[in-house]
Amino acid sequence: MSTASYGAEAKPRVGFFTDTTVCIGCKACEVACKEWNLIPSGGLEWTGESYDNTSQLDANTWRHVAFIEQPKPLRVDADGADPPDGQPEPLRWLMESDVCKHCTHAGCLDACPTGALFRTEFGTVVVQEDVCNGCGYCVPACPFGVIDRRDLPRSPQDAPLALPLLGTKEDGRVWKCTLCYDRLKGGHEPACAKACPTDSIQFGELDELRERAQKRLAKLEGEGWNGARLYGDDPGDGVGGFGAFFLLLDEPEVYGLPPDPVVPTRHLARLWRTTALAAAGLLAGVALAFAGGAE
Amino acid sequence: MTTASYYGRNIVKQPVWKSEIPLYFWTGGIAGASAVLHGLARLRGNEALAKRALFVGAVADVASPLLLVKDLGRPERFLNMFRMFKVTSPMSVGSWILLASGGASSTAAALELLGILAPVRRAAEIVSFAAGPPLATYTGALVANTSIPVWSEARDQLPWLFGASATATAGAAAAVVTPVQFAGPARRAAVAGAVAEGLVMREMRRRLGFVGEVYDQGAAGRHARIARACTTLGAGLLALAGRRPAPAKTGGLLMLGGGLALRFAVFRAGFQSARDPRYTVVPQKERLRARESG
Amino acid sequence: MPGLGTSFGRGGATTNQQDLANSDCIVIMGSNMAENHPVGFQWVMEARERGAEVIHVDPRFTRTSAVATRHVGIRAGSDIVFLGGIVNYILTNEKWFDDYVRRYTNAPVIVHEEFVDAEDNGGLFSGWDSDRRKYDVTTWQYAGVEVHGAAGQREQGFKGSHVKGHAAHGAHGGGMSSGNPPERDETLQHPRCIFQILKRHYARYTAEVVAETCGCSVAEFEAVAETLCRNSGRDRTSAFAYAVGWTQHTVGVQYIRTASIVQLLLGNIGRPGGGIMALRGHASIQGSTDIPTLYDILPGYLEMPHTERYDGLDDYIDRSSAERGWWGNAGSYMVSLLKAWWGSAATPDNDFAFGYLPRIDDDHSVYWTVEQMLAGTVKGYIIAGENPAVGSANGKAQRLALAKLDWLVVRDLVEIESASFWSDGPEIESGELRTEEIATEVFFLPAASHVEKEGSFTNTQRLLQWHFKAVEPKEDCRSELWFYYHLGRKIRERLAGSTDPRDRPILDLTWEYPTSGVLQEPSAEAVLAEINGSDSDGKPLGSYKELKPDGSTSCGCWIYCGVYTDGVNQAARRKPRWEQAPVAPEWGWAWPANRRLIYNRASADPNGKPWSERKRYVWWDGRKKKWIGDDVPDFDEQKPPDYTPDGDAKGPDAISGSHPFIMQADGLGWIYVPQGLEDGPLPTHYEPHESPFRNRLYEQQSNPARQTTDLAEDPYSPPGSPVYPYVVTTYRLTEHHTAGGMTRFLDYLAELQPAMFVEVHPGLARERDLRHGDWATIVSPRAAIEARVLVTERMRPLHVDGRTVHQVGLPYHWGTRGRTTGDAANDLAHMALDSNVHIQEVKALTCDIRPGRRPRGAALPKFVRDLRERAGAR
Amino acid sequence: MKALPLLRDWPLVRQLAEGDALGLGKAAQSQRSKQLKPRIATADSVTPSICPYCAVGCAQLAYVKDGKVIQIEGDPASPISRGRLCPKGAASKSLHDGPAREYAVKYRRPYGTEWEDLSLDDAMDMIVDRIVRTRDAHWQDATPDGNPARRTLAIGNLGGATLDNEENYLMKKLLSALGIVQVENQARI
Repeated sequence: MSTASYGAEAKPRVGFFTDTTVCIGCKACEVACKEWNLIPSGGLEWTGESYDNTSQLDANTWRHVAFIEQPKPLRVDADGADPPDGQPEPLRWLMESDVCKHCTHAGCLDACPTGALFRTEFGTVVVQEDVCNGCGYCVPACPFGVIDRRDLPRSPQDAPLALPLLGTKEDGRVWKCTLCYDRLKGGHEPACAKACPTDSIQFGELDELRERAQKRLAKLEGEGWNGARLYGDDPGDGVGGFGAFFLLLDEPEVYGLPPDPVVPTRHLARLWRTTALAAAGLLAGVALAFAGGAE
Repeated sequence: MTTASYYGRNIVKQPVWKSEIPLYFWTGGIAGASAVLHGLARLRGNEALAKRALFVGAVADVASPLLLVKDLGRPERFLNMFRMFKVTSPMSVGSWILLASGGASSTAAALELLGILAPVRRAAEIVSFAAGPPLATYTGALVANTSIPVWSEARDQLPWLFGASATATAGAAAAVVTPVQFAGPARRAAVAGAVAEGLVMREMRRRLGFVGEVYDQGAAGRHARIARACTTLGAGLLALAGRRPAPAKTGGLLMLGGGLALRFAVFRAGFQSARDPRYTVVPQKERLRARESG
Repeated sequence: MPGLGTSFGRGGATTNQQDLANSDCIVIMGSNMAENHPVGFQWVMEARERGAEVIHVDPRFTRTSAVATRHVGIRAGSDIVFLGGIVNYILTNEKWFDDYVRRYTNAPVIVHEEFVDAEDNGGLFSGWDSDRRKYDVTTWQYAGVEVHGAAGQREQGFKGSHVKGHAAHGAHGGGMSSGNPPERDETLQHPRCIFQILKRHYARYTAEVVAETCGCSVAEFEAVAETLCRNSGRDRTSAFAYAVGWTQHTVGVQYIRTASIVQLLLGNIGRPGGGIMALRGHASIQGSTDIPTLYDILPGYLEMPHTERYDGLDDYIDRSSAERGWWGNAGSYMVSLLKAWWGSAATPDNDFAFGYLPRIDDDHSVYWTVEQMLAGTVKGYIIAGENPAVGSANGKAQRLALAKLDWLVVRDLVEIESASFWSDGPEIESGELRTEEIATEVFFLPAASHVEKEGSFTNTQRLLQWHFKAVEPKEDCRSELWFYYHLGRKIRERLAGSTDPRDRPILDLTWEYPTSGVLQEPSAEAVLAEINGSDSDGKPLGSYKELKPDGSTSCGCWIYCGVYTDGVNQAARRKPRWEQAPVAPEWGWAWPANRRLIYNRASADPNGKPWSERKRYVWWDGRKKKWIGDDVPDFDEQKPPDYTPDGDAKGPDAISGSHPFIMQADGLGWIYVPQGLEDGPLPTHYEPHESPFRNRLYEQQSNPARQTTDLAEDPYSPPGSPVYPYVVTTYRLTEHHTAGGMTRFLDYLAELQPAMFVEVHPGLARERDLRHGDWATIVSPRAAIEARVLVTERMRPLHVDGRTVHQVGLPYHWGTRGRTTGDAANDLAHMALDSNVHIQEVKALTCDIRPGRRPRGAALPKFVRDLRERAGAR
Repeated sequence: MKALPLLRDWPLVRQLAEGDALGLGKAAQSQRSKQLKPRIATADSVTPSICPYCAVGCAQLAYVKDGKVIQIEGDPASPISRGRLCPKGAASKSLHDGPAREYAVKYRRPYGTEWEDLSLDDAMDMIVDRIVRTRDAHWQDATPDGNPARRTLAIGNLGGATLDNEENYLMKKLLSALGIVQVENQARI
């Protein structure tokens, strides 16, 4: 990833460090995000999945708080035993506010054919609603299943379609967290980070956040937090490190996150080679068909 | 196999594409391979075959963009496809290829019909000939360049699979519309394509391991079985009785159906593969374990 | 807030939310702070990050438990046993803060020789009158203190109070009757000294009894007690945080009292990182007690005059002021209030219009009012910003009562259930009410939102904060300020010229407030100025110390005097936190006198030195000859630590220089409360009004002084009834607010908790065949409601009296209207009340739970009735 | 000549011209994105407020444009909330302008089955009537046993916890002067 193309306009790369060990699952981030970005409300489906009724990140949910109830102790002492003092069977309730990872190498960004998705001067990945034509290629390209197409009935005041015959009745564009691009441009922190009551969502310059996260992890390990780990802080990972990374208390998949995400385009060169070979193969194959005579 | 997940919810999203897309994979394949068939036929003086391949390709080429635009969330913005050229995006590259191929083949076909501007037509034919093979194969790269396990893990086979199927269906199409005495190369191409397709498919399934099991399940399984049956039967007919019009037509049509079913099999497999978090988690965990163990 | 009021002198949180960050241990009990006060909870997390212990003692494992360092599950309604166990632990293990206890509390005081403790009397204190179900508190008094009025006349509670210092409401400092100072034993050895009585009273609250009654393990309990003691003392302080999980019980006030005793014994009051944080659920619930929308008090906790007492103002003042302590000036507060209300019409000759005040003689609380509605004696009702049809206990009784009214005015932002009960209430569906047979005339008036009006909220830490008007309210929307002002104006116009004496008070009322704009909105700031008070020249006063009993000053609420100092709206101050010290004295204005952490004299030792460097806050500066520190001293600034009043000193002068609790007549923290409470001087465990268990500590099952109704609409389940075998507790979720009027109608909040649900443990689910995600019916003697089943390990079963008891958890936000609708949990609740504050017991009831949806139509009341009859519930 | 600037605006051209060959960065940026500004930067005024939900007392800032509230968020200056809000506080703009908000007086006559329209003035006058009438009809100068009472027990008022101190003050003052004692609050503590 690079903001090089911005030259002097380039800003230090910013992002989120979401520390789940202080998350109280209040969902202020979800609401603050929707209020600021004027996102349509989701459905009213009660899932029974602990206190989570938004279920996942999608076109209308750019912050999602996951709730996991586990028969595990929150902390363990040195020899890994449960805390003493006759606590009943261990129980912990993990909460995590998920968000777009603003990857260093972003599958959605690479896949986008129109340039609707782009790398901003802040190093974040943003969809331009005035450009996106809803081809949907970014949706399966994202290793985290973040970006999604919004399917909403068009309202009367929407601009008439240029090609009514081919027109759809839906918004039809893709949406995801913009890391509040407009707020950043105005020097304000993203709505979710600003609202977060316990500072579980921390916004800042990525380098500084990564240092802070390392210190935090060391402290938690010292305090015996069970399963504390950083997720997405490593620039060497399959997406070149996340712009929005996390401190988790269990395996990523427990939170619905991929354990080893890789940006699809990491294999692109090889893929293009294969495609070229296949094309050549096709040519050769048909040529052979003529070898047996032209008629 | 039980793996941890978040209430069994999918990690990667299922595509939002509808059936226009597999349909396009099919038409695009036919268009691309037909251009090649047409070009070589021209070179070898098989005018009957050349003409027909040209028209088949042109029709497929014209149908393709319509299908793609139809599937857009904002069709009125289809021109944004040409806002940039992005090598990182098979869809961007593909759009330009399709533009070239479609433009060229339809021009060539039109001039062929009118019988005018031979030099221009020839130039157009060359362009469409050149654009044909990539058009027929890039769609494999398109689906492989995603996070859908059953697609991305097959990145070494999908372009071949689509190329082979393109050859098979283009050959079949030509075999259907061309008098049998001129359709030899088309039949041979079709049969060769079918054989290749079968081999690639087997290889792909072998490489995919348990991730590939979706090709035996649900809609993907059904389409895969239909594809195999139709293609095998059709190819058989063409190979053994292709010199007689009726079997030739039947075989060709069967193979066209088989090719279409194959695209739907691959397409549906992607959805099923995305839906179950196991296909995302297990391979990634194995990858991690492998890395840790050195 | 009698719990805090009688113990320390003021009915407000002793500390502020930010100060929790200075705690070494925070015990959250009777509160789900992380869910219901998320932003305040940031300070608890800050403390945890600094290494503090965060202990959550609660029937449920909540979002608070999830981030606490320890959660202990106890049975709803057993908190006094747990806290009493801690008192016992402190005393038997000699963990109390000796200097603090001896010098700052009434532990050494000797009690009346006829006092009989509940320990020796089956759970009843001496003075119980079983006919009137009330206590005669004569024998609770200090020895050597002459009791005012004959014992026979001495009554508390519904019949108002003879007891000095507003003991009836007890929301603040206890007074002390005239006579000799009480006898003391500084060695704490005298058998009748409070310290010894305390020891005996809690001797039976052993760890084993706690475990068996509360359902936790002995180890869990001892870990909490040990942690709390380890983090209290000279160098360390611990804080308690509670909310309605403590107050909403028939013995609620005594829950808070028990915590007060613990905090006094450990020396945690008046010190940074210590105290008791009362967490309120509404923007201005503290304010609506200070400037009361309560029947029995006037602004500033002055007592409402009573029909059977007070010949005149002097008598009222004599009876309601204490001779020692700040209540000695009650006369100045009362006269200044009367001047604020009746201005020039209030003269020395007419008792400053004291006679204009209406008088009370009974419980006139909200639940009593509902009973009167059902009886048909209350004809008209105005509801402003509340939703009793969903939010009050026994929703059916509430709605049936509304249906008996002649007229009803409802003011709210949206059409709440209390306004629409006649068209879509549950009783319409069940056929118990028919729309065309309901005579009630209903006026729905749309209210103004918080950004459409200006005014002050008093938050949970006694802090007044001003909110400004951003935009004009649309169409018919108006503020309550507009409504009550113009209502008064129109009534005065209507009655103008009346010669009927009953109309004098309204016609003589000072009711001239400047209005502005097309809407003629009255000036909130002008009202604030009147509340603050002014001298005879109309100059704003700076402090309640300036108030006079001669009519030369006026003041609408003496404890708020100073909020308009120098004519400047102090509540509107918003000096950024980064421009001032952590205590932030220039942000808003806190009563009293902008003190942020009250009783802070106690942060220094008797000689005025900080107990420790680590916990220094306010101390005596020998050179400057005054108290200084991080906060406004909650003490006479010039009074040296060694000051000792002479025998006949009165008012504030009678408080010694080493007695920090200046609102108390004796300046001491009250471990034992001789007067001011209806149900005992020491907290004692009683089972909830409805409980599956017998009281294992005393033969007295429930709080003897609790209030109950005789309403047919309010039947009760007998103790231990097998028909209602489960404990049910109600609560809030972060995503919603109280009765839902402010959240259920909002898309962004409704989608986060889109359905009424019931939380049960897998064990209970097996026992009752409940399936996760399906429906369940929860039934009490009053009602049956349905909810989606959420099976979770977080609802831990408890082992009580050798058997397993399951608790059923119900959020109470839902009603028949809004984006998300559902049955109202409060329909299940009864109207048995705490006798001190008449608050409902919705935190511990009994119920049964069954799979499937509830019956519809007429089958519903029949279903409820059949079970009730089987249980023999009246 | 007009075509040239257009050509220069074509991202494909900028891709090559501006050294963003992959077209992932600046070349892809649209004019709209380039000129994007936060909504609050366009506000005519910013009004300090306090959250109306619980009693934590979080400070809010209400951004106003053309007489409309366009955003409500936390005020970082507050020593209590430090600019943070819970989901309810974060939704308080929806509380203010949500679709369920009522703007007109509604009247239900005795035994009525529907709401009817009523002007605010008429409503106020009718309420005045009801209060005065009920008060007169159920007035007590003294209790049955002759003690002073000076009250009516036939009218009650419920509310306060969610209101401003000034509003509660006028409420208590007015109703006390009218002799109404049941001035009560559902959430008693």
